[in-house]
Amino acid sequence: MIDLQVELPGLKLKNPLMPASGCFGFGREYSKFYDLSLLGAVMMKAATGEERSGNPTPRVAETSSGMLNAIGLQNPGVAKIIKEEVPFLANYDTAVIANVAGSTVEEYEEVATKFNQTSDVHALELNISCPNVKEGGIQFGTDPEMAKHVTEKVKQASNKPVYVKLSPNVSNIVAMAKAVEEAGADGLTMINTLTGMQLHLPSRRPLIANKTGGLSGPAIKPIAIRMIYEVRQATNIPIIGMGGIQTAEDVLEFLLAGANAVAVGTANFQNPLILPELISELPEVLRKYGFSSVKEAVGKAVIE
Amino acid sequence: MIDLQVELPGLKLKNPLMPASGCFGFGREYSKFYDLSLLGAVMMKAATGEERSGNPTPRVAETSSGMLNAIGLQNPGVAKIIKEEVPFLANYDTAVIANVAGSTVEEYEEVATKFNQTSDVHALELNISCPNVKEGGIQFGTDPEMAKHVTEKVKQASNKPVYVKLSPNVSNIVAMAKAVEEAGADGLTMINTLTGMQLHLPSRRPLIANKTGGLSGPAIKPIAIRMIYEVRQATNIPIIGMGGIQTAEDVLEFLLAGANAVAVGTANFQNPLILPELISELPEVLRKYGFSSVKEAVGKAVIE
Amino acid sequence: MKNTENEGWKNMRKVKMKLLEIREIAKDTIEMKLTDNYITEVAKPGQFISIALPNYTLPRPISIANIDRDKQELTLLFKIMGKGTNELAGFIPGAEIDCFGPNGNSFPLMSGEMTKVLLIGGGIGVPPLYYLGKQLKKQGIKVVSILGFQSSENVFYEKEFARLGETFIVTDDGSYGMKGFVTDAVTSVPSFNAYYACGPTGMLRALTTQLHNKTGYISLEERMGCTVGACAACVIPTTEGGYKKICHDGPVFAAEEVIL
Amino acid sequence: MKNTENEGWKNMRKVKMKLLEIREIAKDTIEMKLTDNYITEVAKPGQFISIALPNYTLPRPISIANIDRDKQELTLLFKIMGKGTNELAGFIPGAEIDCFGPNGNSFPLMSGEMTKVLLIGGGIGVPPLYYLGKQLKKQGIKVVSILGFQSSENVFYEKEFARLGETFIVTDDGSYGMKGFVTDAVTSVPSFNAYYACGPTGMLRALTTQLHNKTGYISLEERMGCTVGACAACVIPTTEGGYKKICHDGPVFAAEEVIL
Ligand SMILES: Cc1cc2nc3c(=O)[nH]c(=O)nc-3n(C[C@H](O)[C@H](O)[C@H](O)COP(=O)(O)OP(=O)(O)OC[C@H]3O[C@@H](n4cnc5c(N)ncnc54)[C@H](O)[C@@H]3O)c2cc1C
Ligand SMILES: Cc1cc2nc3c(=O)[nH]c(=O)nc-3n(C[C@H](O)[C@H](O)[C@H](O)COP(=O)(O)OP(=O)(O)OC[C@H]3O[C@@H](n4cnc5c(N)ncnc54)[C@H](O)[C@@H]3O)c2cc1C
Ligand SMILES: Cc1cc2nc3c(=O)[nH]c(=O)nc-3n(C[C@H](O)[C@H](O)[C@H](O)COP(=O)(O)O)c2cc1C
Ligand SMILES: Cc1cc2nc3c(=O)[nH]c(=O)nc-3n(C[C@H](O)[C@H](O)[C@H](O)COP(=O)(O)O)c2cc1C
Ligand code: FES
Ligand code: FES
Repeated sequence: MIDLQVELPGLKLKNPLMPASGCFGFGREYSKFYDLSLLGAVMMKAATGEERSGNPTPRVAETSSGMLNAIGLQNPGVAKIIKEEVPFLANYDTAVIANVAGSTVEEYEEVATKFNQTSDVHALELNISCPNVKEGGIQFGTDPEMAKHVTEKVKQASNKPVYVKLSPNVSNIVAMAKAVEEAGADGLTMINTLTGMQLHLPSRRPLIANKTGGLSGPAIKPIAIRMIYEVRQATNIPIIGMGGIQTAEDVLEFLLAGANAVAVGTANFQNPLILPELISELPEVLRKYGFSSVKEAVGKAVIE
Repeated sequence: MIDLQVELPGLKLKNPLMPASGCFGFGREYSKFYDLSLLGAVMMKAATGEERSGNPTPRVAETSSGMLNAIGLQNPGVAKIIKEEVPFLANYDTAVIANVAGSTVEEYEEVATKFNQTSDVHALELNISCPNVKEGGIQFGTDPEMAKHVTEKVKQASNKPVYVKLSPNVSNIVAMAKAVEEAGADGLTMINTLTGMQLHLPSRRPLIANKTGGLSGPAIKPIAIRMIYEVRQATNIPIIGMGGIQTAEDVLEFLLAGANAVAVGTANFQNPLILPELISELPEVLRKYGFSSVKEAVGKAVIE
Repeated sequence: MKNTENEGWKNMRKVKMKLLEIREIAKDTIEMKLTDNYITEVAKPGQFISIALPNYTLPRPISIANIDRDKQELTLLFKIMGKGTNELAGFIPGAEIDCFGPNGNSFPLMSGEMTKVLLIGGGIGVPPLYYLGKQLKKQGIKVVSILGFQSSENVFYEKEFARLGETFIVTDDGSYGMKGFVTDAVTSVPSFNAYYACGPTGMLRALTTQLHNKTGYISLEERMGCTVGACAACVIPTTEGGYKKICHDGPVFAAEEVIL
Repeated sequence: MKNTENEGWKNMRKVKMKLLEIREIAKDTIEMKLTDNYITEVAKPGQFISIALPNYTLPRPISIANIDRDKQELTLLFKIMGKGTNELAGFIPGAEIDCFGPNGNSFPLMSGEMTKVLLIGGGIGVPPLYYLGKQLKKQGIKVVSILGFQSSENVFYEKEFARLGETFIVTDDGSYGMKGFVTDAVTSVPSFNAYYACGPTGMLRALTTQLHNKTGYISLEERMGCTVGACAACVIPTTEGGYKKICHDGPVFAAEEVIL
């Protein structure tokens, strides 16, 4: 028996697989395809203080082995999410991670404070890296001092474990990780999307109405693996890894690089059953490469 | 007649297409496939002060719509390049751009000084962004002050126009571009590769012996387009764009984003005739989207 | 009238469909017949399916153009627009295609309330109207169709629609049928209870303005990520304020419900 | 002896080859017959071709296993190792495959100097030796072959090599032929002028040590970028110091020339 369980701050996961924030809404749609209790956890779509309507359309574009998105944090606001979405997820036997977003430190604090009031949310994911909000979202994610500050404030505002989501659009990912570790982050989630752009030739305009969007999918996997590996060497807090995962072999690659658990985003779109499929395939892949549990594989890349 | 000519500092190009540095050696191999006089220019492989043997193998790995490389600046040294390679390229009616690399500012100056002595090199490409040399190569490319300093020194050491090659592994590409523009750079070439890693599951080791490598190919195209667009808005010097070009439509996309000319790297490997094919297809693509010359298309993205 | 009670997407499943026949029925326009025993059983007119092509990141949404339940046959009609549809057009009979669906809501049929309806399709917006028209006719409702195309070489399914009822073909350049736009032809249909339209946004905008005092349903398109309602890529602003998701709350909307 | 004068790669061209036949000749081992009028004309034993598969960034280097000049037929033998070879194995007769080559140098044939040679192949290193053996035999040179495989299910081309001369099959697990490694079998061949070997690096290292006082040529593999000598991905350190490019200066090297 291959042991898939993973224990992380605030999260007892039956397996290391979960949908990435923003790619799974609040679970309702994919619950038509399978029982969400199969999942290790669900990472909810970003929540802000008030309702947001997001960016104009088109909001997505396809790229080679990837996609761009600029949804722009469309969400009904934290209060409505707690009232209408969290109870839906509480019906399932899976951990719930709330993605906390905002334009100001105060807004982050407000959202975190609100989520603190429900026991059906098990951890917070601090989205300091969403590249699509003009009012400063990106700065939190690329300036270590600002990242530290917002992490400290959110830690104060909440008793829940805080996982900080790192942006890959930085010169030095290790500096970012260390800053938030120092600020008391309980864990890291990485990577968010890389900022990209695509032009539509007939109109000479960006394909994404917001001009730029975040690049996700298999195209960015080597960058995710590199960053997770670098951060694993330099910090001690757990990492939930993501960025281009498509196969159970990819999951193992993330574990070896140093991720304790993984999230799948873009791959849900092409295959709505990807998560249950990966969960059922992972034991065989672990066995094939000589592991008897997920825990055992974490950080086991041999690098001299 | 669609006009493909491009005039850039030191470079009168018959068309905007050239091979990217490191992907074309010094032209000898691809000269078996076609007449190099077809090319707008040739960007030579990186030159250092002395001969370098490069990194251990494997040096390349395939990724989704891309590849990683860590060649590690293997080259015969600037003197031998001037003696044996530049004269070979001088046989062809094409511009020659020398890629200047090094581990110290002095080495960059030395290489630039030597290339200054041959009239068969028409411009220098200052490779401050090669991510594969441990002795500082990457720092020059991610720290605006260091980039500025080395650019100034190389400008002093040489009469040839200097194009600085920017690394995409930075939080703020515009700051880098502005720093080297201030330092007197005549142009920019962008982007170099993004640092990535891939693990080989059976051995649990990195597929690239050097651990990490530079990610190139179509996977990175949206990042290249975004960075070129951002830099075009903020600087006035010309840009030679690169990163994932595979089709004549891609060439036009780079021109619209703000590139004055383009280079093709990785795509040579899958199709050794890619450059002549793109050169012959470009006029039709320009015509189709309403342009009568390359110049006319530069920076014509419509972005509000 | 709202269509939110109409939650066809609750039946979504991932399936493999087998390609039975493929042919070009007009310039760059492909008709595919596929077989599958699930979607042909549950899908309704106006729904679409998502096609997952190997080597692409995003699924391609394609409307259901017809279903033959007895034969478990589903028809898709699509135009070669880019890489994905080009690749799809190269599949050969026997190929298995990864799909999921049926996605989205469906056209409200309102049996009993109507005696005559107008179907208005523009270009590659025509396909979903065919299955709709068949269902309406089966219910004894009179169907009149106006189909607009760029040019004669683009015209398809004229005979099929003619079998459902009176059919007007309109081409932009007049090379076939009437010259002009579908909006011109609409004036020649004296009376009808409701209209159903699908086509380019410009056409739908003109139509809904022209027919603002009629009951109408329009089927919309937008670039999609998940195609199931999870990613909020494909939104459309509503007259009530806020956004609806085309893949999930649509693609069919009451004409007055959305802001085009 | 050096082989640098041997610049077969000067003839490289991009070509489309048409697949004639494809069959599995051993476990996960595919034989492909392709037709083309250029490469079959110029290629020599030991050279390889680069296969450009759609949707992959890098070409796949595959050795030329045989050429029938009259029929303009080229044979490749390859093992399904990963995504690319798996996809290639799914091609059907009639398919056109983008290739370029012939790449690299070739095995020196040294007619006149030799009367008997030993061919030593390990696993998927066997293919290039077949075309070589045929050419050597044609020149009246006696050919003895030692072919090593993991297990009986992996054995291929035994009959073909037997037609060239005495052939020993060795398997790691003894399930077919002799049990052991090719190095064990080498001791049973009393005398020969030279050996030619291709196989895993471990095997080549053992062999070149064992046969260090014999004239030997080995064909090497390495992960490649361009496959034409332009990118410096595929280097091997040489005994003289510095690196050589396997795709361009090799894949064939004199045994004493390179450091394995
Ligand atoms: C609900 C719905 C139903 C549709 N029904 C049909 C139909 O029955 N017949 C038909 O021919 N077409 C239909 N379309 C349009 C069809 O989805 C696109 O033409 C197709 O996705 C283009 O893919 P491509 O790979 O060829 O183009 P590319 O431009 O290479 O595609 C790149 C990306 O853009 C998306 N995209 C491109 N054009 C469109 C578009 N017009 N609408 C939405 N996404 C687009 C693709 O899905 C893909 O994600 C429908 C679209 C929607 C949203
Ligand atoms: C000169 C030369 C001749 C060869 N001749 C043959 C032959 O005749 N028959 C045969 O079965 N194999 C041969 N190989 C090995 C063959 O190229 C690889 O098995 C094949 O490229 C694997 O591709 P893949 O997509 O299936 O594997 P993947 O692992 O998916 O490939 C990923 C990348 O790694 C490269 N790669 C993987 N394994 C190897 C390898 N062993 N050597 C070099 N590159 C590799 C691929 O080319 C590709 O770039 C030869 C290799 C070289 C260098
Ligand atoms: C459509 C879309 C929406 C996303 N929205 C969010 C979000 O709201 N919050 C967040 O932290 N990350 C968001 N992301 C980033 C993903 O959670 C994930 O970090 C990234 O996509 C990389 O993983 P992938 O390659 O598996 O998609 C979004 C990604 C996509 C594709
Ligand atoms: C094998 C390889 C070697 C490279 N060597 C160099 C180099 O020596 N100097 C340099 O400035 N860039 C080098 N590059 C980067 C390319 O010049 C180019 O900037 C990058 O690959 C993006 O373009 P592409 O996607 O078209 O390959 C190399 C790239 C590859 C793939
Ligand atoms: S495409 Fe994801 S919500 Fe419609
Ligand atoms: S693979 Fe490029 S030099 Fe050999």
